[in-house]
Amino acid sequence: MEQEVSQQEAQQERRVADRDRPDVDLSAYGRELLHEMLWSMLLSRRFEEKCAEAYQMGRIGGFCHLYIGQEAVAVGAIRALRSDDYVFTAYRDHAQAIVRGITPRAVMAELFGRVDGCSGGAGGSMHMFGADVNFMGGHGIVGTHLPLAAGVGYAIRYRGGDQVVLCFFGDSVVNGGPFHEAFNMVAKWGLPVVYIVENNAYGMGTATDRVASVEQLVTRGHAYEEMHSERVDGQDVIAMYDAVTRAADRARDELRPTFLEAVTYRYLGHSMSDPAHGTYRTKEEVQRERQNDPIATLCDRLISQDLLSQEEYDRLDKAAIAASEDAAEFAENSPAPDASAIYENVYRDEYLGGLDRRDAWR
Amino acid sequence: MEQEVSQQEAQQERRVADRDRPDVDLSAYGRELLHEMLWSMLLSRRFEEKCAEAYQMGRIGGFCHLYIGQEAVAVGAIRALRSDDYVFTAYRDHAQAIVRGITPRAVMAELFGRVDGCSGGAGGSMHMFGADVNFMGGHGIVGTHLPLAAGVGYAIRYRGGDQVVLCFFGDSVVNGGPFHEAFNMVAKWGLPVVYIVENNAYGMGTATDRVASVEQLVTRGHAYEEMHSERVDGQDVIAMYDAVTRAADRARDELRPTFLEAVTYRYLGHSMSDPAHGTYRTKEEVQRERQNDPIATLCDRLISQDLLSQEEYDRLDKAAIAASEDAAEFAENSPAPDASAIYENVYRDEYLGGLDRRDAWR
Amino acid sequence: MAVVTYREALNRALREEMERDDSVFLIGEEVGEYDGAYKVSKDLLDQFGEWRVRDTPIAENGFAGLGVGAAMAGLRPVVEFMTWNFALLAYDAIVNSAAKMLFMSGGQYNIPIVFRGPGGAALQLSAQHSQVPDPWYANIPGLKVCAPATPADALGLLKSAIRDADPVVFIEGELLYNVKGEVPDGEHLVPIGLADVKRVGDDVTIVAHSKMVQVALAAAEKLATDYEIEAEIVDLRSLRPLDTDTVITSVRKTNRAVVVQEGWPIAGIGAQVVDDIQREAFDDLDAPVARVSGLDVPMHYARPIEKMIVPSLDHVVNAVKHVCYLD
Amino acid sequence: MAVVTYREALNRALREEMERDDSVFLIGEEVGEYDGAYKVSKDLLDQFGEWRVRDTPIAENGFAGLGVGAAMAGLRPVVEFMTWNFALLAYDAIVNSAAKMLFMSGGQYNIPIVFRGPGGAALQLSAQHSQVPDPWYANIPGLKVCAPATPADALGLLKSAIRDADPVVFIEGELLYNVKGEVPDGEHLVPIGLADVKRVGDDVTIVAHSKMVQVALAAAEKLATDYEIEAEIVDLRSLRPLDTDTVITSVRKTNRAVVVQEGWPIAGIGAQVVDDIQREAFDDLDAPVARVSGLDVPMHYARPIEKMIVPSLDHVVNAVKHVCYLD
Ligand SMILES: Cc1ncc(C[n+]2csc(CCOP(=O)(O)OP(=O)(O)O)c2C)c(N)n1
Ligand SMILES: Cc1ncc(C[n+]2csc(CCOP(=O)(O)OP(=O)(O)O)c2C)c(N)n1
Ligand SMILES: [Mg+2]
Ligand SMILES: [Mg+2]
Repeated sequence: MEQEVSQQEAQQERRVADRDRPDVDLSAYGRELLHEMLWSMLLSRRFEEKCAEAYQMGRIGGFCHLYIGQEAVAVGAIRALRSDDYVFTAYRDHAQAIVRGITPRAVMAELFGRVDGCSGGAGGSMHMFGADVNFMGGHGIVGTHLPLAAGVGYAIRYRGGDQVVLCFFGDSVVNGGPFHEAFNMVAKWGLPVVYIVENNAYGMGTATDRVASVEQLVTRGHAYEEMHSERVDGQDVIAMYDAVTRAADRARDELRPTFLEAVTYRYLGHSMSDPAHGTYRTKEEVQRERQNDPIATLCDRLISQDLLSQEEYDRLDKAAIAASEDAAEFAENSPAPDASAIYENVYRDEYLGGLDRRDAWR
Repeated sequence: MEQEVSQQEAQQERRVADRDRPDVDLSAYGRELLHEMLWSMLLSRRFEEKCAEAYQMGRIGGFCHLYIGQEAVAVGAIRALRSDDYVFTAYRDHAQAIVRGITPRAVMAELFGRVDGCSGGAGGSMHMFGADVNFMGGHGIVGTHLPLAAGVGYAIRYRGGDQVVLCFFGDSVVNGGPFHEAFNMVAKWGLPVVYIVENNAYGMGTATDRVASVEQLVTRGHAYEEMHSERVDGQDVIAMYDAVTRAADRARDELRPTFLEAVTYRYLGHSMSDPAHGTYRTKEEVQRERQNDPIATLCDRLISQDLLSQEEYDRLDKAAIAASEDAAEFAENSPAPDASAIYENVYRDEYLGGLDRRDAWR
Repeated sequence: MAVVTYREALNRALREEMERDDSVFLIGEEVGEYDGAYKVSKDLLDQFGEWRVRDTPIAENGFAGLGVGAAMAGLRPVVEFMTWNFALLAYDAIVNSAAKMLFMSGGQYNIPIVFRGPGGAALQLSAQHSQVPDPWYANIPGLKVCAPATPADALGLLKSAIRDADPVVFIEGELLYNVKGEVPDGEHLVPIGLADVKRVGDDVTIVAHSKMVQVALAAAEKLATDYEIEAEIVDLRSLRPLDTDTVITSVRKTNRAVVVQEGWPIAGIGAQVVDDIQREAFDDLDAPVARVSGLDVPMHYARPIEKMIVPSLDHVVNAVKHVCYLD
Repeated sequence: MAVVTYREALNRALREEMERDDSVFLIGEEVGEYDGAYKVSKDLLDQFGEWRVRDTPIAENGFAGLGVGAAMAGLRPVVEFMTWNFALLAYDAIVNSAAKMLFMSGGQYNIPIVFRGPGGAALQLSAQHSQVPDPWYANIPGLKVCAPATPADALGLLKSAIRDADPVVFIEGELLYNVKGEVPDGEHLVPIGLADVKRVGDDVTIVAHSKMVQVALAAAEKLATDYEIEAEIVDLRSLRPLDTDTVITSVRKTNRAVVVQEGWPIAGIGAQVVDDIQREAFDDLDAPVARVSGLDVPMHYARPIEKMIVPSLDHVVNAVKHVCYLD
């Protein structure tokens, strides 16, 4: 066990040492975008703090996976997209949904299982969908949305469009078959997909390097020659933004897919029923990683470069808290679905004979 | 279409150009082993020519995939093993079975669906098994025997043994999930497995490079750092023997798995119902590849180095033909299974209530 | 009325729908250059080009999932599995992604996709290559499941499946591809979820689908000749939805039923048909419903054993005699 | 007799068998350091070390296949799926490799493996995480399938499954892990394929398994109190082999049957039980057999809707009233 702890420490060293955040001048990005990104991260953070509270109060059921600590990945990446691009992610999807443009109200109502939820209350935490902003879910079976993202890429090329598909997934995905099958097809057919592995160091209670036969996950990309592979500091929203901007251009202009490894960290437990630290990682490790907080870091950089004032920050933060409160209140007041929801979306087309023949006597 | 043909030609160039057969002195291998390997290749070839005949005469049913042209891969590899090692392969399995030590009679009887078949006539062409020589089949679903081979590797380490598992598979396997999942586990846990992809340029009617996003399949191995990956001339039985000898040592001594790409070629159609050439490859291509015949090449080298006489060769060849005839005659005279075979091997342990309750009235 | 093979009917369905709607495309192993392992997609690559007729790597879960994604983006993929035996690798993509997307997205993403390929035993393909997948998919809400027995139904159902807004599992008979039959000349659509009475009779109802309809038809001739029993044959055509009305109407008339399915007995589709009959026509039954299924074992390679495992004309005849108390 | 939870009973079964036979090992996601997602493997890593309690990557098809290979080499793997929903990715390894190996090798390689994990709906896990896999495996010859309802049966069946020479699919109830019950102190084995009468009664037979046994037991109390109906409850325990004898014996006595299953209706395991009853006890039935199943839809997230989808005490009561002509 001792040996394992020191192994984990070595891993952490590597993760942090790899980070490279030059003190570049951020003014070129423009205040608006920078504040936008800060706002999105803050909103995501505050929103999920509210989720945790609502979960404790029994308002949210089922599994509930929070994204706290990883906000820079979603925000940097999604902000680099066009509005007609597509976004896929796994079950840890609240932040992605909000950053992509689903309202906090609709996401919270979904978490509460109410009719105003972005999936009508049918999906819950793991299955956020937003067709109007091309937010393609919210998928629960590890790795299986990667081929789906490839399919949207296929549709784009099929129609000669120039959109891009962004697909987030967790580190454990790189050890599974769907990852490999999707990567091969995307690489071979030149599909405009940007895959981002969010290496948050753990798949549930399993340290990434306990189950992956590579030191750096980006190595996996080298098995697909037509694909560009790159490692990014996932705690640096600017680095994420840059990498995805380049990747999206590559996809649009050269029809060349990209694989990004975003090195990040999850502060809380795997889901709300899992403690933040305990059997598989130490409190110290979590504390150390928290010092590299993506929001605090951006905030510090912006303030030091005179791109943000403390007052502006406070205002944004208050607004984020208010938006989260508002979302929860909205969700609370949204009605639960009634029995008509049961058979509503099983099929879109006619289903001859009806679904409920065998249950009629109930 | 023209473009595709020239693409294929380029591929062939590459395949052949990669071959590197230095005119090394073979005497170090000893006449016995060299003749053994020549014999095994000849036996395999003649045996399968007999299979083709028997198939045409309706003696063999179902799918029947012949190995003609690829013999050096199986022979070189399997001869490098110890008798307590394990061998897995796919549905193109007659040669592997025979080379590993199942008698031609038992393999032919299996093809004829008779009780003396090595799988009691239940498996047929695709499912040869030989527990007494650790021949683990004969698997029909592309790629799915790779995890099985990993499992035997796991069992070896579990028990602290020093055997090795050899696992053959086709080029199309490298694009599928089971390949990736097996490689990751084998690499991560240091399982003593030697994986050999037989790159015979086609998966059915699909040229390898039409569906794999890498030029050389060996590249795929680089995604698994703990694994040794190497490309071998699969038409050179000596090169195969050497590579697998090294790989087996590596597995036994260093617990390090190996991935070998054996570059080879299938002369006949994918199965007996598929013509040798036609829609997906030209007659010329097949003829060109036939000039690089593994048996003829070894024969020439041995004769030129005075390690074999023409008479010896003729004697071996005649014996191979005779053994194949004998196998067919044996199979012909072996009885078909009777109705008792139906329920015999569904379970080994008791099955309470019996399997046939619902069919009893038949 | 032209007489064509089941294979040609499927090919025609694909061509007509691809001509009609350019969002329809075909992907799968060997569907392009090779014209399909069973030649169902003959000449389609030449006509439609590689983006609409796409040869895939051997990655069933991957390309099935790719189809689901393309459907989310509004295309209408037809995903060919070389046989349904290989689709076990894609079970997740079909059941967890295709079948649930509309529901779990609250109605936002319907999946207009067809998964198709041959099922059932062919000739001596042994254990891994002879399976009947019917119940594995019929069990799943969110899917529709078709299993046509004739060229006309193959044509009409495949066209309906391609036009359907929801995922359809389309199970062809591996031994039916060469079967010939009359097919209407013009546009021909068969609605998903309607059974078809393939033979009219008063004495017993035989319920079947796919290849077993052909077996039942042959058995009915023998029953008429040798035993003066006139069997009514209900071809289910769709396994989900199941057209229970047509089955019940027939059983109410004949008062006896035999349910024939090629697949394994336990929790097979035939068990569901029996459940429906006993629930809705209990008082009309003069005998318990009999089932004829493939034997409850993996498929054997040897031809004589294979023949004993797959339901045959004689088995159906025996079952009918049994429910008529003639055995 | 100790009173323990279903979870503890499973843990005890694993420990006892691993102590007894050093060829038994456990693999799966989070089974080691994390003690299992549902803590079924608590403390086993410490006791047995990492080769016998192996945390795997998320690669269900891969590690299930690895288990099959290890079994070919003579080990006795217990493969944990975190839930059966994820095993859809491993359907091929279970059905095409594990179930067929003995048969297609002509009896040379038996596969003594257990695939286990929780099935069924838990609380608001929605469409992809709430499925009942029973019929997908019960359909497959070569497999055995267990679904225990009580801690004692969980203990005794898992021990039997581990000792069995053939592949066993072991479906635990995700909502049963905390259920408590008496468990014998010494060696306790329950044979695979024997049903158990969990409550004796003369008026109606309720056939159920897994979580639905608990629902049926509660319904039986209400039926006795409110309607003076004494229900006999047959807990199938194994879904393959099905203990049809015990079911028929009970129905012959009560003349009425209700079959309860959590999963989807079409071609569910309940359909098979109905088929068996009508075939073997047709003349004993005073009413058609009724089934209570989960509704034929993907699982909804919202708690009130989820409650309507999963079979409840009231549904069972209504079904019993129905077959007693009291509705
Ligand atoms: C195929 C499959 N296996 C197992 C699970 C259970 N599970 C859900 S999340 C998870 C860990 C995933 O970790 P990772 O991919 O690193 O993503 P993260 O949770 O860190 O975002 C597991 C094992 C699942 N949902 N799907
Ligand atoms: C999963 C799966 N998909 C499809 C098939 C049908 N099939 C059998 S062999 C084959 C081609 C395999 O090619 P390759 O791996 O290169 O091996 P080779 O036949 O050249 O030895 C295909 C598509 C199968 N058996 N399994
Ligand atoms: Mg992770
Ligand atoms: Mg090949």
